[in-house]
Amino acid sequence: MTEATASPGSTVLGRGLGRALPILTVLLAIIAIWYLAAIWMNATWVRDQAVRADTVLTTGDLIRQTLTLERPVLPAPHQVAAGLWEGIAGQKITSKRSLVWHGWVTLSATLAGFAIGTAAGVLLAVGIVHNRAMDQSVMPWAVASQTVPILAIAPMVIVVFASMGVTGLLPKAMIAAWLSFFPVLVGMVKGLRTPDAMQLDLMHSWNASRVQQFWRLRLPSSLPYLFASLKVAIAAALVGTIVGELPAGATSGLGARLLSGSYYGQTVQIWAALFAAAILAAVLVMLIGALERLTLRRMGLAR
Amino acid sequence: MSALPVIAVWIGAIGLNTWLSRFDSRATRLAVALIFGATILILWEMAVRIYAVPPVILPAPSQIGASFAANTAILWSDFVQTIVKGALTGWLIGAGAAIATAIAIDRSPFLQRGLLPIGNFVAALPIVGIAPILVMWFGFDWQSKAAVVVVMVFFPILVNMVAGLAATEPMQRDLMATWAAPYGASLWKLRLPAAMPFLFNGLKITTTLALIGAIVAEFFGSPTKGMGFRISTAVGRLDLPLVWAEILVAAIAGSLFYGIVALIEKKVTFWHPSQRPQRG
Amino acid sequence: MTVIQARDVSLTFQTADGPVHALKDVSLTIERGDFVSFIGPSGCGKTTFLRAIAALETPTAGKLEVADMTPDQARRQRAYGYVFQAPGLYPWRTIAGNISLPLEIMGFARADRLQRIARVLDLVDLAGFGGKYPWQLSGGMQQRASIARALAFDADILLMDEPFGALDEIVRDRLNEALLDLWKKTGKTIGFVTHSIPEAVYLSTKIVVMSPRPGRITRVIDSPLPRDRPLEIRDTPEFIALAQQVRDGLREGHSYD
Amino acid sequence: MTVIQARDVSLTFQTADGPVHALKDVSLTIERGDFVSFIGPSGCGKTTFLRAIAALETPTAGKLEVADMTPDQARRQRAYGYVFQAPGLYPWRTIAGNISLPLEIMGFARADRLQRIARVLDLVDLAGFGGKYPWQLSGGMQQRASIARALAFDADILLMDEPFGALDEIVRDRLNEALLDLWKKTGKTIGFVTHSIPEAVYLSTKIVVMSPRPGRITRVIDSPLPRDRPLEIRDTPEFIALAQQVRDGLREGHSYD
Amino acid sequence: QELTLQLKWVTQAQFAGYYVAKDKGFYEEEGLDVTILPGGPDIAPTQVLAGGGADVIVEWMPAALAAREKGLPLVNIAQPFKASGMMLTCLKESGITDPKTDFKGKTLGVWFSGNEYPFLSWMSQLGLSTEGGPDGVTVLKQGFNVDPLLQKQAACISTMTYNEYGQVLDAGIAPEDLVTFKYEDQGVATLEDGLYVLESTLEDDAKVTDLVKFVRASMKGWKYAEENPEEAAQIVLDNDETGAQTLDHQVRMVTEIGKLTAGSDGTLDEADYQRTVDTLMAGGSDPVISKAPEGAFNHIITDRAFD
Ligand SMILES: Nc1ncnc2c1ncn2[C@@H]1O[C@H](COP(=O)(O)OP(=O)(O)OP(=O)(O)O)[C@@H](O)[C@H]1O
Ligand SMILES: Nc1ncnc2c1ncn2[C@@H]1O[C@H](COP(=O)(O)OP(=O)(O)OP(=O)(O)O)[C@@H](O)[C@H]1O
Ligand SMILES: Cc1ncc(C[n+]2csc(CCO)c2C)c(N)n1
Ligand SMILES: [Mg+2]
Ligand SMILES: [Mg+2]
Repeated sequence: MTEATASPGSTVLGRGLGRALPILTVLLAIIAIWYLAAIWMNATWVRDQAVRADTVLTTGDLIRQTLTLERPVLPAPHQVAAGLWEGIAGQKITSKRSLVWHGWVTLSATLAGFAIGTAAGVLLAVGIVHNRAMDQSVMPWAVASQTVPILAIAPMVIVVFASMGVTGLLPKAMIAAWLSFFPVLVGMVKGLRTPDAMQLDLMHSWNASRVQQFWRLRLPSSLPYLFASLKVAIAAALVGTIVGELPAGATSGLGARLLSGSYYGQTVQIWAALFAAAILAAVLVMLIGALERLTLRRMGLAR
Repeated sequence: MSALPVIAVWIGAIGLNTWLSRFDSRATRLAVALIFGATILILWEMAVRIYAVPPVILPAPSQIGASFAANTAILWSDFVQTIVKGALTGWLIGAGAAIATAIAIDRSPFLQRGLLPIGNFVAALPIVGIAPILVMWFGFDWQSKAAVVVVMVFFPILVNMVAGLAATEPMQRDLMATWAAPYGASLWKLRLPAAMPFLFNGLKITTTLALIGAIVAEFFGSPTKGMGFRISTAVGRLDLPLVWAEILVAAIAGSLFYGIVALIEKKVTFWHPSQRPQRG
Repeated sequence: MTVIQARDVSLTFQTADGPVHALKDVSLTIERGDFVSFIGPSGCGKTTFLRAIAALETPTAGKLEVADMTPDQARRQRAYGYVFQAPGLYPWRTIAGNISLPLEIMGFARADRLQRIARVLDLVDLAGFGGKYPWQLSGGMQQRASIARALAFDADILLMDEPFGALDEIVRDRLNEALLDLWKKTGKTIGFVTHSIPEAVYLSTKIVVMSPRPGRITRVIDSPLPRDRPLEIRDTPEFIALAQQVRDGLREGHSYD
Repeated sequence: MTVIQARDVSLTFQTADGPVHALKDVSLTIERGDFVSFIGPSGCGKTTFLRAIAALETPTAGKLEVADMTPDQARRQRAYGYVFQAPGLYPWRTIAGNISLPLEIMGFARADRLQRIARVLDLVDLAGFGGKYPWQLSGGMQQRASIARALAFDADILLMDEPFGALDEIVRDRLNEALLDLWKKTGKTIGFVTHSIPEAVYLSTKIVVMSPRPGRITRVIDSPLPRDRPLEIRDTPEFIALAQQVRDGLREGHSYD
Repeated sequence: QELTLQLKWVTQAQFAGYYVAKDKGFYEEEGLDVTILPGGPDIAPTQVLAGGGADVIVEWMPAALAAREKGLPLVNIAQPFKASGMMLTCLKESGITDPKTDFKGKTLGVWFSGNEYPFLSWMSQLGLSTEGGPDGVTVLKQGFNVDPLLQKQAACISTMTYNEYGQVLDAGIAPEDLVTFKYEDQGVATLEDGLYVLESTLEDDAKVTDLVKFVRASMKGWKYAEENPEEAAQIVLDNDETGAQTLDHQVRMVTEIGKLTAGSDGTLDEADYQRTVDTLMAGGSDPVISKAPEGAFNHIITDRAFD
């Protein structure tokens, strides 16, 4: 009952802390569990090595060694952090070992795919809302399209595009677009259909044309839904790009970095690339969130 | 010139569908969707033949169909391995864990505020990165595929379930308070039923995720069966019709899986406005 | 002069549970400058009738004429303004923006729009609130804004479907007074749906009592009250008698819902 | 015997725009068997006061006693039934299931539950509708079901927050009669919020007129009307005089919304 | 003249010859502009060739012959690798010493995607089922790295002498703790890393001329790499865009690769070819190729390149 009431005297700082404190707590708990897991999962290897080398381990040795392995089963958090730091700040950003460089390669394809996917999703949604034949034909197959394991056939997609002369950023972007158009389509169809009967009747009573109806009623009403979908779509586009990068000659991008880490058993590199990708996703989602707040506030839809 | 028949079929199908869609009955709706799908297949077949696309690039639907018919035994065992053992088990475990977690943290807004942002972050981890790690941890058989699926579906379901548990109207909660309902009663009789539409939203989204996760995880190590295994080895052997037959299985299984969950949703949330037969 | 003319209008909805006879053989004549209230229990077809006049529904039988045209022609000529029970303002537009919307759609020039907005805001006593967003206003103010919107393009006919249903009694009294005032000033023809007997009696020159299943008109009562009606008129014996007459009409066609 | 006793009760909400004084120094005594109506413009604290009695809000100052206990103790003892403006039925339960819900929570045995459900369904004239789902019923029927639900466990106090606000006048009349009947039969103490002057006057033994900013009681009017009240009592001079008194009270504390 | 080469695997010293030829300007000297496309686990070079994404591919012969039977007319035009680098690497603690007796009931890691054929014929020669069970072996589709051995998920895994074996050592397991079975020693070796084109390419004289130049320059690159392992490793490293390789590993790889290319001037040895075909045809119930291929190799290019 009192959830909505802010306690008196709460400052901006206090509120920020109130938001950060739970996250920090959970984060600390996760890191603690992570350390324990790292010790536990790496212990077998350390023990085996000790047996192979005929040495006896104290518990202290065991723990120290499990947290400093070069090829750990599970790297310790500080190892991943070091790997991330090394990848982001320890290199010139033009270096091939720089996560910033690889991140940029991934980002550019992600954005291209996101743009294509969003455009396709919006256009299809407009068609579906305005054309009954399209509604009945496209919608069921749009659902089916997402059950195609695109990730599994990404290599073939790349080859097919290459055979049509399309190479470089675009094939990756197409895979990203395939994954991101669906949430946009669903959200946008829902959004364009939100105006209730009364609002549509009002438009009708003013003898508004379909175009007027679209620009002045349907589109503005759909924006909250669109933004919610865009957040899902951009994360999906990132995943699509990374997957598309694996077979695209596996040369650059976070996906290539992930896989090459995997070929050479460089666990720390995998985890660093993984976190870089997740951070990138989080940043992108946050950016869209900010754009959403800005737009909706200007439209008076967010209070 | 050679594009003429393609265009003719295309326009014909559009015309037919536009006409059919006007009736808007159950049967015509189905027919429209089927005609659309069939048109795409026909166009595909025509394009492959007219432009003589090599089968190692894109096989024709007829070749895929033939391969499907010739390899039913393989397809079935792959289906069992990947979808039944990997995807389904993982999905059930992940969903169960997510629901249990949602209920567990339901009483603690503190935990919710802490866990959900981190959950969103984890959900953004690309599976291609997680899969090799989980294969390393859980072995190469279906257990590791199930683990990948658990990781993929856990947070979307958790987020939906937490939102669902919070989705009761204040008036409904106040009513419970006026009856001095204990926590258990208001959870069981109010919040869980009210959460169902949200839960099913999460369950539906994750059906396709589960399939994709199980298939892709097989690229990182698997026994000698499974859909991901078959796809990657068949590409190596240039047996593209078999690859597409597997994709077909995945698409059918995915649509069925989605359809079944949607059907259960209809039964469970019959009362929700979106499920009720339209009045008037 | 007859503005709205219904002859044996019937309207049947085909639903999953069979046909619903929302209107059955409804005949009614409304003259220019009339203030006509429609009253009746839920489901008796008040809304349906008003919507049919506005060409938002099409009668399945009978003849309906609005300003000597079919309702749809009248709609295209923008012959009427329509006010719904809920204000239905667009949250992303200011009050002025909301009033401007139909004007934009109808292609009024910018200067003309501004002038009209100012005039109707004044008319509904909302001058100075044009720049506010709907959610910054109380329910009563929102409803007045939505009336202003329907007035802005100066249609001769104003159709209102329970415009004050959601407001409290005091606010309602004020708005009733304001509406009467507006009607006297502009001489518009008004069709008004309500559930409240005092409201119907207080406002109307003609009260149409309807009854459901099938929806039909059971009584048309012409009001003997003068056009000038202070709120206190509601305590006069004429008023009470008229109200009783309406109540009796209602009882006749009413069964426990 | 005093059932509800408020002494200088104040209740302030802390909001982003500063404190809102929903109630300020409210004192009131309600005797067993009273039918008390709360009337006043929107925002005057009627709902807040009722919720405070039901321990759904906690006063920030003053003393509030319900059946000689704190409101929260009374709530735990299930001393009252509460009816909200909207029916608030759970859509996944049938009408009978909805009425059964509080009984299940309170641990009534199955046989007893069935019997009580049948009795209250009868009382609100819904016998035969127990197996229907809420959305299959009209608004009036839903509201009656929600009243039945509040009656099922036989609390001594019945608190109702604009229970008939959304219904049309005729249905409302019927339900008013039924409610009076029930009250006479059971001798319950009833707290009733309404916006309608005739409703308040028709039903109550005591009318509490409130005014906003800050929310406070401006008048407490004891009704001279007899307990037996046919609907026609509303045309008697006593009734009209009483209504006028309430209206005056309302005007006093009212400013244009 | 422009030419695109599709590699079988990621940029590493396995392909040192081509990178050296490009970096040292050997291609340029021949008037060629060669683009080298790295491969990866999911790339089937044969498919890329069929799709027109490349003019020449580096492929293993089993996969190439299998594709040929599938109707893609691949032709071997040169064979820089004389010997096979494939082997099974087992942990000594698994108790495997003799393939004939000890594989039963064990789990073995195998690469698929067209690389499984030699393994399958080996098992069929040993009379072992690959369907698991006490009398057969359990086959695990090995991923891209040596984890299954380190995690003891498999008793043996497939390794290349020049790459994965080194990774096992790098991981900290001493050679004494390992047992290896080279395919060469087991008599089931098949030819690896040959250069393949489509038959139609050979009908075009201009293309043939380009290919002659290409093979000549590539072999020059290989010989240079054999003689200058350090420099070759550095060149490979410079060309690796993932930035995941280490110099030490690449130097070792160049050295090991040198042992495989040593016996070849680029010309395919027909005896090696025949041995490969025999091995593949012996593939038990499900042989890779059902009949001896014809015209699967061609000496035109190498003859013109080296006379
Ligand atoms: N679009 C529709 N489809 C089917 N039936 C409808 C539709 N609109 C209205 N009805 C039915 O027609 C009848 C008349 O409805 P209408 O809305 O005109 O009543 P009303 O008098 O306005 O009622 P209320 O006072 O509740 O607004 C009702 O039985 C209603 O259920
Ligand atoms: N939870 C809350 N938080 C903040 N302010 C509130 C809250 N609940 C009510 N108020 C404010 O308290 C005042 C009294 O509200 P209350 O709901 O009691 O009025 P009311 O008399 O019931 O009005 P109505 O007739 O509109 O129902 C109002 O100004 C309202 O905005
Ligand atoms: C999925 C997959 N796994 C293994 C190989 C075999 N392979 C061919 S070349 C090469 C590089 C040696 O280090 C390797 C491992 C493959 N082609 N695809
Ligand atoms: Mg209506
Ligand atoms: Mg209230």
